[in-house]
Amino acid sequence: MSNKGLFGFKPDRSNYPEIDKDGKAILDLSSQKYTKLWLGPNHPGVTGNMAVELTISGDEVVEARTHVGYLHRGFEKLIERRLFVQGFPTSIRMCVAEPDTNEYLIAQCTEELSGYADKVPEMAVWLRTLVLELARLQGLLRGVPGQAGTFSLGIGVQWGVYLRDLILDRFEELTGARVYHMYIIPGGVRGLLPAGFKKRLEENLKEIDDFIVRIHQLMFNNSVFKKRSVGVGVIPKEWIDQYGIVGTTARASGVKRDVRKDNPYLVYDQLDFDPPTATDGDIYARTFVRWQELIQTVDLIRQIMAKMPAKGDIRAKMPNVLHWRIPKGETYVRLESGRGEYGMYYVTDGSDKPRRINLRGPSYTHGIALLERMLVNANIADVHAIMVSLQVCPPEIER
Amino acid sequence: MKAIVQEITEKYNLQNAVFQRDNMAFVEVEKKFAIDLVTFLKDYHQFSHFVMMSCVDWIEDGQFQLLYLLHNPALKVDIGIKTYLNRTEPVMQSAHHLWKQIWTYQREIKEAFGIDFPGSPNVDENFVLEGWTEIPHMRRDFDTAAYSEKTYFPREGRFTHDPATYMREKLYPNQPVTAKKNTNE
Amino acid sequence: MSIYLKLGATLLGFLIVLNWGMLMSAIFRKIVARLAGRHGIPFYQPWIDLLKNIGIRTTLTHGVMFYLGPIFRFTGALGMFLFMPALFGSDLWANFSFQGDIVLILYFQLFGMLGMALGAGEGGHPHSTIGITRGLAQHAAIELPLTLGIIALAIQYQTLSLNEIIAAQQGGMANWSIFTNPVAGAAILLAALGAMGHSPFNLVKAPNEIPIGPPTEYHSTYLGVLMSSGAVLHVMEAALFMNLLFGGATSWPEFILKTFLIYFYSVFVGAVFPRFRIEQSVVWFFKIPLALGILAILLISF
Amino acid sequence: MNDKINEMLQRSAQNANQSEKSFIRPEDEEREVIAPDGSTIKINPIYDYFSGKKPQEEKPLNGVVEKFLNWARAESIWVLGFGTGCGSIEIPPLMTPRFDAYRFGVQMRATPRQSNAFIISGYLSVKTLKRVIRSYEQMPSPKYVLALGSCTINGGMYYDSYSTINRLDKYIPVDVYIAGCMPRPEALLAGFMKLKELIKEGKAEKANEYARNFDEYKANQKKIIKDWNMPDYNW
Repeated sequence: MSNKGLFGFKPDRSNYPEIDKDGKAILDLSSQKYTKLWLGPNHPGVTGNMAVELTISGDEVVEARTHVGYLHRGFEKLIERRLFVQGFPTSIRMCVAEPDTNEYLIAQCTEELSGYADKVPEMAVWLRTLVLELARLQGLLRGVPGQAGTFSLGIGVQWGVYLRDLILDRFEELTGARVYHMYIIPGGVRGLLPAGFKKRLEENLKEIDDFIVRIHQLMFNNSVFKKRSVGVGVIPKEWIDQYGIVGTTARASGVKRDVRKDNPYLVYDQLDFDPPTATDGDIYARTFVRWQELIQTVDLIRQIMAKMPAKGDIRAKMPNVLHWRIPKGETYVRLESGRGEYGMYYVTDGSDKPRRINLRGPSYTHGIALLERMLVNANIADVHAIMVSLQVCPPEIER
Repeated sequence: MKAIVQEITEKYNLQNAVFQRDNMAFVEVEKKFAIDLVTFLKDYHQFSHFVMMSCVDWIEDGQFQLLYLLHNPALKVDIGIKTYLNRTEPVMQSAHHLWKQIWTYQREIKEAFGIDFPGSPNVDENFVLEGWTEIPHMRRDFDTAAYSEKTYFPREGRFTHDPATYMREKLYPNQPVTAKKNTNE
Repeated sequence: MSIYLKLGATLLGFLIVLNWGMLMSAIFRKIVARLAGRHGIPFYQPWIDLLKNIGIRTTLTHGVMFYLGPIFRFTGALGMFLFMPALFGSDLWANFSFQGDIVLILYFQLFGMLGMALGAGEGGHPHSTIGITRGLAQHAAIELPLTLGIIALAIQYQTLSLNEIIAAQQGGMANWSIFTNPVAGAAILLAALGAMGHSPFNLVKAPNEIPIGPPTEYHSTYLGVLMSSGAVLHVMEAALFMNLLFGGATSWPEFILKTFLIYFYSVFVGAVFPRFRIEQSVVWFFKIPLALGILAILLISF
Repeated sequence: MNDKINEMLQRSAQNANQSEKSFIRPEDEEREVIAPDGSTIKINPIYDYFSGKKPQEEKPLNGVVEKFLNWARAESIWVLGFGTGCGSIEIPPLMTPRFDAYRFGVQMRATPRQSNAFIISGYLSVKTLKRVIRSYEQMPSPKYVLALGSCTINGGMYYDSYSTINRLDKYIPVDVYIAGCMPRPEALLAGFMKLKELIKEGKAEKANEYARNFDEYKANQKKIIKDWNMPDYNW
């Protein structure tokens, strides 16, 4: 609770609820001291189709359990019975918030295991980087003002979603699709930049520059927003390794984790950037880090557009995809999505279908173990804010 | 990286250490030493970031393969520790005490493959499915297409082409069928 | 003047206020939409929504109190209207204002809320119950500075009749209470932010965590009654502050202009602020507005 | 190797037949309880929770009145804010400056009691279907269902998935299908226009159809939803 001082009050919950000898809270529901409250799946306050089961005492949460599986489609099973190239359009639907990350992962995994990783042409690598950064940009345009949206400051969300639509227009121009692009394919990418793309993208980026300034005035100087977010949902630095926290969430707690810097992939080693960090680890810090990352992403897109070669091959010569067999092997490929480290474990057994793929999304740890821990002693009013600040995306938890 | 793999190879008598990339290795370890090795790497070599835990069903060998993937943020290297379980009675030592998110993975693997992790919190609860009566759904011998056909009222008139045959018929109707082998091999 | 003429005028006035309240809620949503860069709903949307709600075929009930909740709410709105002098100087539109009507109006303001609490409580949904707890807690915090400010004005003008308070403010803007007693005015206007129920004080029906709040279970005609009483309540609260602080209104256009401005003062504050948590909003009301209210009483008494 | 797999397949099929387990918790079982006044009453919680009782058909009113109400219903569509699948990513663009469905009287509501339209935004896993049915049954009549994406029509690319249903219209009646994977916001707007047309013509009476064919729908639902338990509450 952020308000202390003359009128501030902080309830003493150190012995409440009582803890038994195993360190678990004693929650006797029949005592009428506690109430069960279900948030979700039909609830505007959860990030997508998942449920949080809260045991509350007054306005405070004493125990939280997450329930997932409402979006389970069994991708990992379905891809096991599809050809490598058939599995590709299926797999990108695993996370709807930033679908291009899935495209890159599965393309990179198949290329690496079949020995084509070095044969992807340079132009294609640049285009892949561009697409991934555009995907991050559209995710952040929804996510940064979305944090204020959890406190019912809806204007920023409306502006952000509008600008996201503009970026989706550029995607449509480049790839022909709005949300699911299927642009990065094994061996390269599907197309070159259309004529005039650069100019139109630059126009959109200018609008986004303006938006970044406006959103700063709207959110980060807003007294009520500060009151709601400073000191709420704190992640101490020690938790980062214990809970496997990654991405902006880890960076906001002062641990600099960014796959783009740590294990550079694509052309990130040729780009000039420094992932933003903060030390507080509360909702405000996380939102601020993401806002800075928004600036950085716009800058990265400009750098990519400037440094990208004008033309070149966009696809390596690949074997016939209908008869493509990949020798037995396994690999793990990771990238930095807008939410954090996003990786895929890919096993092949020499047949024409993958043996096993397993996606590791940041929400898998953020949305279950960490969320359950963070919601304890939170106010019900902050549950939604904490979930959004962890960027929990249920489809990547249950696939 | 090489030195670490060398050290654990000698210490745990490992076979088949594979360097997939310069900064990523996969090692195989006996089932009873797997958690020991994970703990050793965590405590002595700062592999403090637990990336993921996964399971592969090698039904033809009658084995499940468990994978613990660890990351060292300082050296920026990964080690994947693989271990094999018997497919008929899959039980594995729980590692939930090492990292706080592992119980989630164990709960999922319990549901998806039926591997038991005694002592892991909530391991018996449903993770993604509700009211599931078939065998664990990620096992290779569970046929999802047949189950779906049997259960979910497929719409009449929907059919699937085999892409290779379909393309040959559409694009090269007059060409004789020559069994062209995979160019990759 | 015959009582029938008076009753007819009151009914007509109520219809004017009801429709003006619906239009105001449409304009409110239009303005929020325009701030967001949208076109927004058509201005006649609230009437269609009302019709639609009345046309819903299924009507479920959870018990007698569930029925009575919206009726209490409507009674509260109607009561506020009946005892509020809508137009100053007009016998026809002064409604049933009399000595001491401020007390009744304040009572009716709370009356609808309490009725709603009973009705929604019988709905049995936890979101309703949480919403009610929050709403009543916040209302207690709002009432304190509001009542203190009003008492300060009552002491200043030595009357509890709204009509006399308005009469005392006639003759130019300089006579308005907001200028003659700015401290009480500030206390009342800050409390007004909460009374209007817009962000940052709308945690009662926060859609992000307890969707819709108290009316969670209300649907069809119940919801229609709630919607129309909400429209009347908004106008009447604006009219209360207009009468107390801004010299009342002598004609319908003036009434509409002044209530519009007072209402949209709270809308614009709400558009750019997120909402407080309940204990934060209670603490907020107990800080500045309450201090101002006490100061107003002290200034006026000594 | 294939023989081995086939053998295992057969064995698993046998196992599945044997293990018809019951998912009903003891407190939800049909039983007799003694009421506070001493009388014995029969209760069946699952039946009550999931409205095992057949809903009543509610006939439209006569002529002009119904036409007028239908016009009002068409111009004021309140959509339940339940994002059941990945199509829900296109709902924010629909409600924001670019497409702004508010212009057409489409608004989001957070509670099923106040909503008339249900957007099934894509694939439905069995676990979600249970919640969808419950929400659908809570909505007051007349109610409309818009089904998004090819996954609700024939399963789409999840036609062989063990977790998602193939045809939505076997479980709840659907008014408008919007094809695509995923449908664009323009397509959604077109779907809403189509729905308005249907309502104005008086053809959107699917709630009554659900009541009429209730037994059939329930049988289909019961075929795939085996665990009918409610989440536990204590209030």
